Amino acid sequence: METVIAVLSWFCLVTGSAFAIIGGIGLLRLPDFYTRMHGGGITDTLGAGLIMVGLSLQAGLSLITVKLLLILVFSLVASPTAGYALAKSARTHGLEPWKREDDR
Amino acid sequence: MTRLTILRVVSKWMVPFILLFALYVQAHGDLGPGGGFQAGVIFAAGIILYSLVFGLEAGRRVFPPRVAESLAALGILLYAGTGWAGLLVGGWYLDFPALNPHHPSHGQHWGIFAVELGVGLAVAGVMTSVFFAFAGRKGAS
Amino acid sequence: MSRLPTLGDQWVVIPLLVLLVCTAITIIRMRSLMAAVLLTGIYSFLSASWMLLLDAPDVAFTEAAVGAGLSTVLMLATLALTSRDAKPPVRRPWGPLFVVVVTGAALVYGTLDMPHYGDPDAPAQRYPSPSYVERTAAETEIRNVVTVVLASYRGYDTLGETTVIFTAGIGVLLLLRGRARRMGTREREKS
Amino acid sequence: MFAVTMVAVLVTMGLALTRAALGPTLFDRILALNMFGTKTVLLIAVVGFLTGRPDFLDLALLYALMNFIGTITVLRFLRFGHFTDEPEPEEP
Repeated sequence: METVIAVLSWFCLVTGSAFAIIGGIGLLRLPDFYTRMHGGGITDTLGAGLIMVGLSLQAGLSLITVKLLLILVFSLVASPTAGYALAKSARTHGLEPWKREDDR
Repeated sequence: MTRLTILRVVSKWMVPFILLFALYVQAHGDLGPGGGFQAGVIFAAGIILYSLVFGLEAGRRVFPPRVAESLAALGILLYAGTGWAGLLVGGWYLDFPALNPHHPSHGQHWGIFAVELGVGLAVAGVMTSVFFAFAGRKGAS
Repeated sequence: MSRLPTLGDQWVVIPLLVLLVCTAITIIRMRSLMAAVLLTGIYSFLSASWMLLLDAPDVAFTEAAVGAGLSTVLMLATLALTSRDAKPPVRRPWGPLFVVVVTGAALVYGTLDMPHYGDPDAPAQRYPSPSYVERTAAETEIRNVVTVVLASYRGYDTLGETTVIFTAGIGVLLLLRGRARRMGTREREKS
Repeated sequence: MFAVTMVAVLVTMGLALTRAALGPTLFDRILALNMFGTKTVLLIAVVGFLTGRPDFLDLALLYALMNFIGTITVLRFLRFGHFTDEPEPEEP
């Protein structure tokens, strides 16, 4: 049982880290603001979520797990909300999405 | 006041938790990191979030500037008054162990709690009233 | 708690400090004040994590609450009253740069004599810290030594600090309100 | 294993910082700031877990909170240019 949990948590940590880096690369390399939001979204939800789950699996049932899950729930609510507000206000500011015809 | 509905709903849910977290930091200062100053700042941040999302007028209704300023003064008075309490029971100024002669460590605890509460009230009051004073103004442009 | 810091968990500090320096240079080169405020937020996050790694969670707590949250709000509120862009410097500031570099070099030279990080024989570790730790354990039931030192052993100091915050707040309020009222009367006189 | 996670988080922080420095629009910078904040929360969580001090997790929670508030503040400021209660500008 312990091995299973250890392997599972390592898997979560490694995939979470991979998602974080992939999101970071996306944030840097994608062509315009709206596409870059995908990168940010990946790190904020999948990356952070998997790392938090991995950590709480390691911690077992304790105060640490409760706090970790609290942070996880909070960031799962807050990040998409901030992203939504960001995209919406960029749109109302007149920032046009990138199209294939634009060369960048 | 913002028109973004999702933001309004999420903030409505989040502000109570931020204020609760401020109280947790206030009360938990003797066990973990944090204390009056941090709690006051977090409380003010909660009020600021509320006023940013629902409008400055709504924020002023929830936490009137007059109340904020009174809280700031009350906090200082609470701090200084705790010091006077030490004098009244025959110790020095800010002498917390003297507050409970039979159990000095309890006196120490009460004193620290009161003092931290005073700091928290003062900081929360000052920060919110400074925010309201700044935010209520508009540049010349 | 009683673990001595080792190189093993201190390596994180180095990339953090590198990022911190990069952020500072970027802020200096930024002409848009809005972007500078945003980068100040990043700077604050970085320095708070650095303080945390140096085992000062109370300071990191304050930095996170004030630097990342409130000061962004207040700086933006100030930005609303001024222009959005910094004016380009009139002339190259070689003189001030020279002074800053010399002062920095002198300070770095001064740190060479300082005890190493985590050195148990450092003067700060010998006196008065151990007495505070021992007294906290003996005289109170409170576990956070920082709270006890701030609120009890150095209670006068904290009373002064709180009064300073209060006074500064009153000063800001008087300045802002007083000016608004004066401008209000002037407008009324005009009309 | 934790070292891998920490390195990944630090690398992502560096990437986000680069994006914040490059811009080009303010929205890119805000996005980078938001992401940077989340990465700080992760870094604190991992460090706090490593050192076995759950106190650090309070800090991580505070960072998440302040990150959200900061982002909302900046957005609101961008929309209006000030914090007073004026009617919102019309949608273009």
